[in-house]
Amino acid sequence: MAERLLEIRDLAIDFAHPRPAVNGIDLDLDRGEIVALVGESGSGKSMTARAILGLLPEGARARGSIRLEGQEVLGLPETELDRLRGERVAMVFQEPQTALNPVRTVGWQIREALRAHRKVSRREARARAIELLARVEIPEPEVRVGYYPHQLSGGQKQRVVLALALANDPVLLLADEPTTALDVTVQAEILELLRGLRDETGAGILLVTHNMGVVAAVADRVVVLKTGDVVETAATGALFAAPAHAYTRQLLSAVPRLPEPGDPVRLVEPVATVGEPTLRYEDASVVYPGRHGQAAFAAVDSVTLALAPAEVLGLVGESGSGKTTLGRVAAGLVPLSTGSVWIEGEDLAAIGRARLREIRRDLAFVPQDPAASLDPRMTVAESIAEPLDIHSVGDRAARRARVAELLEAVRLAAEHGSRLPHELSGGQRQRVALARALALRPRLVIADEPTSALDVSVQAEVLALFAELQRELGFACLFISHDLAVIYEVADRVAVMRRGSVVESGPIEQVFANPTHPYSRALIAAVPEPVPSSPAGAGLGEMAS
Amino acid sequence: MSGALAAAAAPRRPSQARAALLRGQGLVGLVLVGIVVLAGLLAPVLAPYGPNEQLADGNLLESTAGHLLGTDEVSRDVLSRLLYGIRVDLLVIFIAVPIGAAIGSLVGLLASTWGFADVIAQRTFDLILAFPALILAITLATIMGPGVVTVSVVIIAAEIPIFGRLVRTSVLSVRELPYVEASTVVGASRWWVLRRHVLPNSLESLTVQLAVSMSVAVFVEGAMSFLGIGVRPPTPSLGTLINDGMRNIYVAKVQVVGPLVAVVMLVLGFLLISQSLGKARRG
Amino acid sequence: MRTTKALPLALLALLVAVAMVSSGCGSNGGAGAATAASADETATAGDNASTDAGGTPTDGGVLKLATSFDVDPPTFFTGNNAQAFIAGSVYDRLIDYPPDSLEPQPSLAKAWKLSKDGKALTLQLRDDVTFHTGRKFTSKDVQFSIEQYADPKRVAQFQRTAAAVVGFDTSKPYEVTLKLAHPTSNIFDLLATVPILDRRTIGEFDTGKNFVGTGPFEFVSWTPGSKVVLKANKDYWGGAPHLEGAELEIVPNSQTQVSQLRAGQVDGIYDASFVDLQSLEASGQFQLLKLIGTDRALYVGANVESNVLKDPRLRQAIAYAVDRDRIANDVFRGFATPINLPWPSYSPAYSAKDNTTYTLDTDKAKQLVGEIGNVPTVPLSYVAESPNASASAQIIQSNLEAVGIPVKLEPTDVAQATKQLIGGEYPGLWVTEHSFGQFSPSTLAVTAYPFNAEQNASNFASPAYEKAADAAWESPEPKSPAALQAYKQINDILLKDLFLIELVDFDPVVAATPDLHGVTWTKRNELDLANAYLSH
Amino acid sequence: MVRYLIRRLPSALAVLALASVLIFLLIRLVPGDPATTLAGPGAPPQALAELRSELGLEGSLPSQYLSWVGSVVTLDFGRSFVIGGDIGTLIAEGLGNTLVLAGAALAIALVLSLLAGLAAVILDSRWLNAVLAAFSTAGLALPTFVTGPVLILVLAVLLPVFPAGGTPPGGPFEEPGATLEFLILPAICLGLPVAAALSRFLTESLRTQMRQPYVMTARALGIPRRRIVVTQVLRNALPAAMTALGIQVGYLLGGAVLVETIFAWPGLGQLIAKAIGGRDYPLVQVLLLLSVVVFVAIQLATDLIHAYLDPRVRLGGRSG
Repeated sequence: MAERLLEIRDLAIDFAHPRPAVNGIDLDLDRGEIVALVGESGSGKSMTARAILGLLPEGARARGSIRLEGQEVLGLPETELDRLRGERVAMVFQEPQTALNPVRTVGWQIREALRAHRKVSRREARARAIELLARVEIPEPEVRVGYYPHQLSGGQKQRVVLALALANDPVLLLADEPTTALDVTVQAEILELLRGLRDETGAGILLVTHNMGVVAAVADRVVVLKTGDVVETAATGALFAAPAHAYTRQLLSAVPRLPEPGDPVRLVEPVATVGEPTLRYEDASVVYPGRHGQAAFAAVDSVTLALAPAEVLGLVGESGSGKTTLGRVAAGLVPLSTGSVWIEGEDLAAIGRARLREIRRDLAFVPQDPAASLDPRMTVAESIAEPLDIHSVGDRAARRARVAELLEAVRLAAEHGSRLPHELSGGQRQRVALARALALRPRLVIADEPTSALDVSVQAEVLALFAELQRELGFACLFISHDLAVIYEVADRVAVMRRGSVVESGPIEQVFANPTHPYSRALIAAVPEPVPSSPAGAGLGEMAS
Repeated sequence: MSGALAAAAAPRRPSQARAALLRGQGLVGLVLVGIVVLAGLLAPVLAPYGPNEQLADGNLLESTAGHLLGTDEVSRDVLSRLLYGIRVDLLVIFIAVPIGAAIGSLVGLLASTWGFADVIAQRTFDLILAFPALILAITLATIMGPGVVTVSVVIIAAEIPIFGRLVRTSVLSVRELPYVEASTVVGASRWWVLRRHVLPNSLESLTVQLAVSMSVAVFVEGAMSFLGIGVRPPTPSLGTLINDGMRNIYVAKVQVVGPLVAVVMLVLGFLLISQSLGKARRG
Repeated sequence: MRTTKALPLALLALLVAVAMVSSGCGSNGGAGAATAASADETATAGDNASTDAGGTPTDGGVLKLATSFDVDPPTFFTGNNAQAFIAGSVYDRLIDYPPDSLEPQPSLAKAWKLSKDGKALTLQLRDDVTFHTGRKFTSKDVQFSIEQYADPKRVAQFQRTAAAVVGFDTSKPYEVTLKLAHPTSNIFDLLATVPILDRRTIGEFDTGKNFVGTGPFEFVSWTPGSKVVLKANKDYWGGAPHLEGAELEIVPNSQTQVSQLRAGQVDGIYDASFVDLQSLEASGQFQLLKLIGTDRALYVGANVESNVLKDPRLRQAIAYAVDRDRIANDVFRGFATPINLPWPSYSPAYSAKDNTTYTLDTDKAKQLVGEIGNVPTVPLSYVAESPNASASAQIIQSNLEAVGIPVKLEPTDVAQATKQLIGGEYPGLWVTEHSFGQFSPSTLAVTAYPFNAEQNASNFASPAYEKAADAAWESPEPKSPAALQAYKQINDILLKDLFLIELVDFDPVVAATPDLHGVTWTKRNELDLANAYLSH
Repeated sequence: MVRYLIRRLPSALAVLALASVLIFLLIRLVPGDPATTLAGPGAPPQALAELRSELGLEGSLPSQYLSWVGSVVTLDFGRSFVIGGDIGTLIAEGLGNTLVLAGAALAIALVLSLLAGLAAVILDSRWLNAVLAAFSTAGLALPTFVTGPVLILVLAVLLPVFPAGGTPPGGPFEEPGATLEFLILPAICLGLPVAAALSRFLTESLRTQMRQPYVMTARALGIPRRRIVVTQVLRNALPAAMTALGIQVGYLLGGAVLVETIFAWPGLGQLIAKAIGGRDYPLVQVLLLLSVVVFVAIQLATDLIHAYLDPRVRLGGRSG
């Protein structure tokens, strides 16, 4: 018989701006229960969580009712809220890099959290801090308690954030995208930890996430939000098995998936390997010299890799694996320390600047961040036409025609051409970036995480578009991503990178079905599948790091 | 949601900056500066007398109908001197500062493209910045002798490192922006990147700095004239007029009011303009 | 025989002094006697300004004065305000002049006698005088002090006169005979100027560590850029001073001096501008001590070698064109009087008639300019740091342009002005101040650089002028008929050749609280505080 | 920390070396021969030669430079020709006074800007923000050479609360009470623009810090807002504020020239104005170099304090 912890009725949040955040949400959460609040950007899921703590941004106003253990918390004065925050309800935030105070030690921050609610001596606080750090499985807590945040890894930081949240034994934990910024292997560990804590303390957890895999891995129940409205509430198993609402179905289908054992192997047309590869790395290394007593650091370490014409090579790895650097090497943005990189049979280091420009005509680059992928001062049409302008392709009319053609190719209306980037959505901007990359009909496209900042449904559309264009235009592509499922969706071959080296490469179906390197295996295993595991989600977690 | 936030944070078009100047703080600044500039430009029309015309009405008069701001020691109309005096400051503001800014920007550009030039430019900037502006002013005045030219040289010298550093930093940071890299990868030349991306991007921070520098220029002219190493009599300038007015403060209080108000209007105006531009830039 | 090597140094110091004060109330007069200012003198400065010890003097208190100048030991004898502050109170001189005459009065010398040939001067010295160190003052100290003064290393203004003293007889402790190279009419100017130094402590004098004299106050300390502190010499031969001590604050900004005086922070200030003096006077809360007898004069110099100015008619036109009254009223706020010749009324060379030869006469000036024809632009140089020179130059410019002489103002700094003055390098006209009119007339012709017959800033050379100057200097008695004849010649040349055109004469003014009484001064505006006291 | 210092030192030394060359050359760029100017045009040749050798104007330029640097490094500055006295003594006295004045101005600026910044962030009231913005704008828009005389006029002459200028009778170090009285107006005059600039910077960076996620973390833990501001936000804003402060301290040196002249405060600013006015070249050289040394030292010091305050810089990269 579960005890009702949180009861949200008819919650609506208004901004002074025209955008309504939340329209009337109902949500219940019991002690010991993990409820996932799922939705895409702008669905209001974060605002809902923040409303529980009274931490809405300036100008936002909440109406309705939020009852915590039967007590109405909406509209409590600030001092009352301060008593509630951290003590009964705690929150874990998305970005562990910035969620901690950079100039205070971990121990200090925990002490401050304790002091907010009770008198503690320095010694008691330290003891409690060490206990908490041990509880969130930070090794050597006696040492780490004196560390500053920057001395910890991303995963450890998130554990510290968790420790802070647990400091005063709250009954309700709000976790706002707690693993989004983390690598998959770390994500798996944190999710495991969350579940363990729930089991241990019996606290309720409201998990705010956009990731269906995460939902499947840990949640007991799911609440699906779409632009401020609850579209579906169901037990996790039921939801995944039989999504009732069309939006939920769409959301689920948009999630890129890895092959299940027994799935039909994805059909990859064999790529012709005759002639020069479009891109070839020969024992390529990028070493950043050690400065001021720090050791030299090899971002890319002796990589040998080839990309055939019209082939899509997925480059996958966790943060710091060197995959982005390798992409920038091919684009000529980063010089090699040793080894060589060849484009269509020419050594980039050996040719002159003029030849390099010519080669670059056949090259394109799609950057990651949609906010920075376009010059904010140039209209969409100007941005797309820029490569044509650079190489003075055709006359003005011809260029205009080409821009129209490209807009159409990336499924944008002609009137988008006169817009400025900030007037577009993230997905639209990445499409413009794609159109711009394709303007000169390149033979090689380097795409660095082109979809990782997008919502799943948008990502699905962009990926589909990309695949279609690639088939149509037949360019070779180096596709860089941390997301194995995305790679699986678009790539013909895959190379797995770790600490600057390629640990495994091969045709996609081979690597995903039978990874030979232990790291590839761990990486693939850590991906939370958007399929609910058995009630406790067994099978997740144990892995080498 | 993150996308929407990112969009809001993205820099706007220059027209945004133009709009910022036409409302609120920016408008007040523009009006303040505009009045003084106009008064200076229209001095020959507005001034009741010549700037150096010695009148028979008596000296060190307080405000009268004929002489709103009184007369000075040698019976010149202070209002007329003020109007003409503004012109010297306009020269400093709108010629010396832009020259310094242009030289500094060019050096900064050069430094950002050529490693060797960078080392030299950086050290030179450090060197100039290591002298407090007023001490630099005194030093240069010793070598060159006082005068408008010296004031201008001091301002130019002081602005070079400021703009040099600004341009250098902004070129280097703009060059690393993803969309600039994307242009480079498809074969854009340095010149192209500079013209199409770097300059438009740096323009806003340069305008903000330009406004700040212009207010500083008014200060420098005033301080130098106050110390006797600035504009030389009989040429009126805001600094010399304040100096004269302060000297006669017990006798003709009204004398100092005009130049003081003009200086404060200019400094405040440019300050408000730079603030509003800065705000528009940050979005 | 006439070497002028040391003079430029003196001039430099003088010019620096002039230009640095915003009021131009510089220092540097000659020697003079210190008697109380009489009632009618102070009347010009406001009737509450009497510094006469009218009531009963109050003992005690420390007098605080302020000036822009700082002590500079190497040029101590140039006597800027700060140096004069020390010189007037720490040291005594052999004789004193009253402010309005050139009759020597006893001081350390009780009596004196000039030999028939005018080449030996015997002085009887006081035998009751000791230095602040306790040592007795004797004839040897006289010799030492005059020799120090004559040393070209020390920038002193009467150096040429001091150098004319070629021998000393110090065989008796309280009598000294000075042997002169030739009869020297201004020998008493020298004696009224040379401070009697303690020869034992001259090393400390050189570094500014200590100034030891026989005067009414003892030196306590000098903090460069900040202040000079003196305390009363209780054993002063003339009787212990009323004040306990005197301090001089060094305040570079003359406006700040005025503020400090108004705020009651100091009792007197040297460098108030004439405008401020006027308003201080008008407030009725302050007295102005017009240092009568320490005259300074503002003049326009002309480089007679310059193409335009070599025509005496043009110089005459200028003399007629300048509006001396306006300068006296507008710039000097009534503290100055128009002049044509450098002499004050008590000078033997003074002539009331000659002094009004040139007054404002625009028509005459225009007529002279018309005779010359087309006059090219004349440069007019002045030290920009000096508000008086600056304002006067602008008035002169407007005056000259009114009669058809185009003028271009050339503001310079002090160093440049000094160089131009000494080298005779002014491109055309210049405006500045000179002193020395208050001494024996020959002093001006041999000591004041602009007047020096042998070589001057105007590059004016005339055998007649040279002869007249020599005659004036070498006559043993300043008022002898021969001397008077020489003065007449000098005046005629000055008025005819007009290589410098005198404008106005004024006395420097110290503004002080009305509580200050009994202050006197020498002709070199060294305040004598021996009888000064503060009433409260 | 030491490693950080070692890293910063070469560029600081390079600036010093370049500045010393520049200053050395500047003096020689002045039109006319310094010895002739100092001795006066009529000086005998022998005296001139002596002066030249004392000024270090003999020999080739490089050897002149080396001997000058050598004597400066050994703190043998020589004597001042125009002002008189030993340069070392002059500078020591001036430096003491300037440090007292600049220190007081800095203290005023720090207190005012801290108060303004904290009040703006903690109270966050609309009218208070407007008042503070007006204050800082006025502080930035009013030139020192106007505020000085106006302060004197109002607070020393019309209402004789404070002395109009000068130093206390026993010098600035004798009697703290009296010193304070004399110090307050010049310190306000010098400190006001710095206070305005600094408070503007501090408020802005405090506001930026308030938007940082760690503030949200702390608030979600129930730590009161005021406490977060004082113990966390301020601490984070300080390193950047230190750098801004360093630049402002540089301005203090320049501003001292004006303020010391207006308030008759016998410091280095007055000394340098006097030295240049009197063409006292040996003194000018040393003073210019000193101002650069002080400026560079301040930059270095603020960098070090910045490093000390920011553990990311202090401890270097991650060690765990």
